[in-house]
Amino acid sequence: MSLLEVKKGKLNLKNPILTASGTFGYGDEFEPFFDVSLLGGITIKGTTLNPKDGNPPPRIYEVYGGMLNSIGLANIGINQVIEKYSKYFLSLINSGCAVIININGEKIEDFLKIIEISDSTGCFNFYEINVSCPNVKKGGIAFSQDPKTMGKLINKIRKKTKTPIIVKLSPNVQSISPYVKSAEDSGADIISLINTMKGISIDINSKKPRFKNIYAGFSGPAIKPIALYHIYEARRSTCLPIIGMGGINNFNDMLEFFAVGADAIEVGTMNLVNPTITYELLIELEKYCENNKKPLSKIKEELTQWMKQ
Amino acid sequence: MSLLEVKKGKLNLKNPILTASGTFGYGDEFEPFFDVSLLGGITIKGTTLNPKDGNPPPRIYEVYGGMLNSIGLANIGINQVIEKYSKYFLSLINSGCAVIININGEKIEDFLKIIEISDSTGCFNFYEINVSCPNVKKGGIAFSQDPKTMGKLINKIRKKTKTPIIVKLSPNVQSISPYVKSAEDSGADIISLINTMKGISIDINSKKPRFKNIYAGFSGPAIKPIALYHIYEARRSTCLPIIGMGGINNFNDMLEFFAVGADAIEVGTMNLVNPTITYELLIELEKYCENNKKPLSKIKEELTQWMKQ
Amino acid sequence: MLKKDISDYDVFITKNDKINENYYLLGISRPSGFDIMAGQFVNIKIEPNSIQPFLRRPFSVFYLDKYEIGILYQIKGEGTKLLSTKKNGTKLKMIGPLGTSFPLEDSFMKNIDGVFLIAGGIGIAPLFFYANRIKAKYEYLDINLIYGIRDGGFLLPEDYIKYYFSSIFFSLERKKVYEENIYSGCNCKFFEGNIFSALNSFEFDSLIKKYNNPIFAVCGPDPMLKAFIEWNKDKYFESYLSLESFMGCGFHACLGCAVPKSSGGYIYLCEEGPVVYYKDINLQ
Amino acid sequence: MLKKDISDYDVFITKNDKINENYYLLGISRPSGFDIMAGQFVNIKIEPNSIQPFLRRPFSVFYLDKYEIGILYQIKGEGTKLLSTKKNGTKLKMIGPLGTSFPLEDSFMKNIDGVFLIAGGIGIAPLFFYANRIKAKYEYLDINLIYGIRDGGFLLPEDYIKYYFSSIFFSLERKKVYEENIYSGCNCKFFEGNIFSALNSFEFDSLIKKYNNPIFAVCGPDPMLKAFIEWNKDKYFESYLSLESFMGCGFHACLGCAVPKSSGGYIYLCEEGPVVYYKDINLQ
Ligand SMILES: Cc1cc2nc3c(=O)[nH]c(=O)nc-3n(C[C@H](O)[C@H](O)[C@H](O)COP(=O)(O)OP(=O)(O)OC[C@H]3O[C@@H](n4cnc5c(N)ncnc54)[C@H](O)[C@@H]3O)c2cc1C
Ligand SMILES: Cc1cc2nc3c(=O)[nH]c(=O)nc-3n(C[C@H](O)[C@H](O)[C@H](O)COP(=O)(O)OP(=O)(O)OC[C@H]3O[C@@H](n4cnc5c(N)ncnc54)[C@H](O)[C@@H]3O)c2cc1C
Ligand SMILES: Cc1cc2nc3c(=O)[nH]c(=O)nc-3n(C[C@H](O)[C@H](O)[C@H](O)COP(=O)(O)O)c2cc1C
Ligand SMILES: Cc1cc2nc3c(=O)[nH]c(=O)nc-3n(C[C@H](O)[C@H](O)[C@H](O)COP(=O)(O)O)c2cc1C
Ligand code: FES
Ligand code: FES
Repeated sequence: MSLLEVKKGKLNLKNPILTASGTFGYGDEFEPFFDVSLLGGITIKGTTLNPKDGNPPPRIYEVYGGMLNSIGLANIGINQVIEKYSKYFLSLINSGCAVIININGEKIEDFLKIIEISDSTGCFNFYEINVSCPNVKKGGIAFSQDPKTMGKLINKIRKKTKTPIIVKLSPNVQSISPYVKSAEDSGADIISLINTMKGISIDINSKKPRFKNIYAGFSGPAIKPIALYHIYEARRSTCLPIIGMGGINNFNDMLEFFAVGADAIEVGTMNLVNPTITYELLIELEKYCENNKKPLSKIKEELTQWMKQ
Repeated sequence: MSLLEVKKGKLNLKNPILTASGTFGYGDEFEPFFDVSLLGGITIKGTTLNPKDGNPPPRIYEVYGGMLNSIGLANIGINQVIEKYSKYFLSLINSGCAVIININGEKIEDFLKIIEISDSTGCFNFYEINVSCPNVKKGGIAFSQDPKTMGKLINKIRKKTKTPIIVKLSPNVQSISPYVKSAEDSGADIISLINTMKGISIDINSKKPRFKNIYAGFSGPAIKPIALYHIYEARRSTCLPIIGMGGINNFNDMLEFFAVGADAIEVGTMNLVNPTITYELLIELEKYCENNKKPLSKIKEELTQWMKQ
Repeated sequence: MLKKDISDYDVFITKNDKINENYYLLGISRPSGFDIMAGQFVNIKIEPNSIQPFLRRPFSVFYLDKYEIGILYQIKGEGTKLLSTKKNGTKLKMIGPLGTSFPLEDSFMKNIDGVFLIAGGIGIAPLFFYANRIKAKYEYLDINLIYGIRDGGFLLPEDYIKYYFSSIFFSLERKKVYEENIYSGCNCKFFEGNIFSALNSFEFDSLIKKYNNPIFAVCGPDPMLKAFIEWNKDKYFESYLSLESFMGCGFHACLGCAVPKSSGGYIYLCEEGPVVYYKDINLQ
Repeated sequence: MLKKDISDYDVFITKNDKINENYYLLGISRPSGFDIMAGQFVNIKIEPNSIQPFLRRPFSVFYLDKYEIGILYQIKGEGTKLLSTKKNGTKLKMIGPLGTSFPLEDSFMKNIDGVFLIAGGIGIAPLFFYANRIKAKYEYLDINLIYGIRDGGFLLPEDYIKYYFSSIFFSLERKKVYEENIYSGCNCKFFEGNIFSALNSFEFDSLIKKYNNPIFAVCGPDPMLKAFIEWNKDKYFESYLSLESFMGCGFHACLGCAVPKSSGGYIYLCEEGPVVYYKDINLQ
């Protein structure tokens, strides 16, 4: 197990394989498929202070190499999350599987209240601050329109809690670097990226956009090269731990993320298509380290060597 | 023929089907496959003042739903272009097929000189100013880092020539709107987008990026939802004609581009995979208009109706 | 909370036959221990090693044999077109059993004195399986089928259909006379138009009067379901509808399959559906 | 400027046989009017209706029959793996003929008194076709083959190989004794190691001395080509190399297939290659 350990700053994980918010429910949906507690961690569905119905259907559309979603942060609200799942989360944590809550709000106060509630339960190892959901008009995304506004939010959160803060960044930017720096300067412990790309699909028969919101969030294997690009840029901007994601579909993909400087990875959309993918990646990674007789840390070092030249 | 005509501002085309720069050579490479002069127009390979060798190999890599390229604006330079191809271009123009030169430079003067030479030959109907190539360190892309610098370039070009100016924009931005507005304010006649997305791929065996430049330009069907998003945003920012592109692979794709407000479209990467695709789209579009007993203008009107609601 | 019987099975195609102008009958190897109820569905990855088509495709079960799962499907788009080209032995991935089923508990069924299945096109698939399951347990129960199809090109072979039904009302949008003669062994009536040409007929009226506590199970395209709800507004027949929606996962992980609830908010069709009680949802 | 003979052909598979542990022999229907020279290639869309695999795949021609184009290939990645599963009758799209060919003009050939083909692995494909074309026109010419392969699992069936060659030098990286006995009818020698175990041998030395104006045609992996150029540095044998590179289009539209020129800048391998004169390029 310690072959796969991740230890960097506040990022302590038994292995680097996590799940991405919104694509893994609350974890228990995957228990029929494999023992979720084997993972390095799970990120739960984006959570708001009050329950949220989410967007009207359709919410999903398939495109080349991926999908568009317009879920709109549908969720049962922080209180119900804790009521329903805290026991399950604590059992995961007991097995060394980190539980990350993805936090969303319209106002700074929303974030702070969720954090207050979360802090009091102790059933989350990390708070992932989502400032990058493209599917709600108000809220999160507003904080990612400029680095300063985002910094203010993170700063307030930092003052409120000692729990490690992950800031989840949007790829819909000219350069990720100012956002990374602002997150770091405001006290973030970890950077995660990328959230979905903004995308549109038109239904030619109805002559209307497929989604009522017009645009939606684009994810899946198709966006991998873009994710790698942003993560590489983020890596060059900070020494904070980075959790990388965006289209991971197989073992090689995962190594590519390590090679641009990700310290851990999340699988998103592919969980929906292949619910055992994270488990398969874990087994493969274990074998790979054993066959190469090297801990993951060494393998990452080799993969990132090119950046130091 | 007039069923398919495009007439909007300075964009006059016998039909809306064009080819994207860098994916159609100088046009003649496709003559073995079909009669190129049937198209609404062709855009030739990005051209610089002096010949340019381009980037070292590899220059191409296949990814899910598309490819990465790092051609690096390899081209024979404006003088040789004219020497070798002006006759061919004039024959296309005589058949009503527009010839668009994609112009690149490191300094404003480079652009102006190319335009001076081009103006003197009369073998181009439009000048497409490429401020968005991600594959050269100096040059074009610098002009797309902020709207003002770009505006200055377009303004100088505008003063130099009466030939209609197309400004080709990059999708690697937080919002396309300020670029569209700056282009318009500086005297551009037409907007074209999107150029390639920035992307990275890592070779896990060599533990190095696939491309010497590290990042490359991502194109093909995978990027279509992103292209549609940017074109929609551009449409809401200007009344100028828009030439849309990004992943067009079939007839429905093309209609989607019209539905977000493109007045004409370009096919890029798919020319490489299916060299007759533009011809096939043309035939299908003709049939579609005939079957629906409507000119293209009417069809576009219906497809964009949703935007007016 | 755990649904331990759901799994992602490695299966293979045991048959893939075109059975009329529009429908295919797919046989899939039944994994040992796999069971499924009428109305539930499976979520199939048609090309396990490719990212195209990307998502899985949901299908109801048409029949369940000892060694085979039967699926009736029509070509809709890219995925089903590809599926129709697959040969025996082709490997698929199949998640199931998923979702809700049509009612079949003793406590419920003992109060019922008749069943009306209302199928629009391919909607016959889960209803056929439901008929099979009802007959297996409650042989005495009358099952009547109202079956709307475009034309004779959608008719199922007679031996698929004749065993279970006390009577069948066919609505054909484009009726041709010869079609009346296709089924010999059953108590069939033929109407021209959509299913309401049957449901509003004199013959249906006299049939329905025979039952005190009939239930309706309905499956078909959205417009038909909406029209059925409208039709049922002043009749209050106890009805169970099988709906469709785009699905990201099929096992409640993505919240992609939202359908508006009548009480506001949404149900998630992969878990609280596809079979829903008619009063619970609000088709828009 | 126009290359009117290039076209995008609709073709189908006429055979797809595994002929040893590592190679497949693909037969493609030869379109009427289609011709191709030794060394030229075709660019094949393996799955015409899918975007995966995305780009076409370039292949040299192995033989050309009246009704069939033969291609010898090995599984490299996703595309060739998929290709190996395709059955007779499968439709493909094929652009060709593309690129340059090995020399075969009378003016050139009349000055030649011997040909040396140097193949590494699958590099045998275009060289075999070249041998065929030479023999058809210049039967008197000696053709000698130096063929480097990993082990016996790469040997072609004897009848593919025995007709054209005056002598064959096999270099096997992992030689097993029995392999020497595989080819009965030919003048074969077996060496252990890479091709230079043959090229630097006493036997090769005495053979090459028999010719005044031999030419070399070389095809194999990049490291082999580089080593060959190195080997040839003080020998100056007239050599033609068939190279590989990633290709976006295959017909000079994308400038993706750059290979460094010895005089600086790049040649584009789909047009100025794949067969190049050894002095013209600068393999790095
Ligand atoms: C619970 C359930 C049970 C079903 N049972 C059957 C059945 O027994 N037989 C049958 O023929 N069909 C059934 N369908 C519909 C079937 O899933 C679609 O026809 C199929 O997904 C279309 O895929 P495609 O690639 O051919 O079409 P495309 O239009 O190319 O598919 C594109 C995307 O849209 C989705 N999609 C398209 N149509 C539908 C639809 N009607 N419902 C849900 N998603 C859709 C696809 O899954 C895919 O993600 C069922 C659907 C659901 C939700
Ligand atoms: C002119 C020419 C002639 C060739 N002739 C033959 C032949 O006769 N027999 C044979 O087996 N192979 C031949 N090859 C190599 C063959 O094209 C590759 O093995 C094949 O493209 C690999 O595809 P893949 O999907 O299996 O591999 P992947 O590695 O999955 O392919 C990914 C991408 O890389 C490209 N690629 C990978 N390897 C090569 C390569 N060596 N050369 C060019 N592009 C590559 C693919 O085309 C594709 O775009 C030739 C290549 C060229 C350029
Ligand atoms: C259906 C769906 C729902 C998502 N919901 C959230 C969310 O609630 N919060 C969040 O931060 N990201 C959300 N995401 C984004 C993913 O967590 C991830 O950042 C993105 O999909 C890229 O990774 P992938 O390509 O592996 O899916 C969602 C993605 C999908 C597909
Ligand atoms: C091989 C290649 C070369 C390109 N060269 C240029 C270029 O020289 N100038 C330019 O403006 N765009 C260039 N592009 C971008 C295309 O013109 C187009 O904007 C982009 O590829 C998106 O369209 P597509 O997805 O249809 O290819 C190039 C694209 C490719 C794939
Ligand atoms: S399909 Fe994913 S939640 Fe229902
Ligand atoms: S492969 Fe496109 S130019 Fe050679």
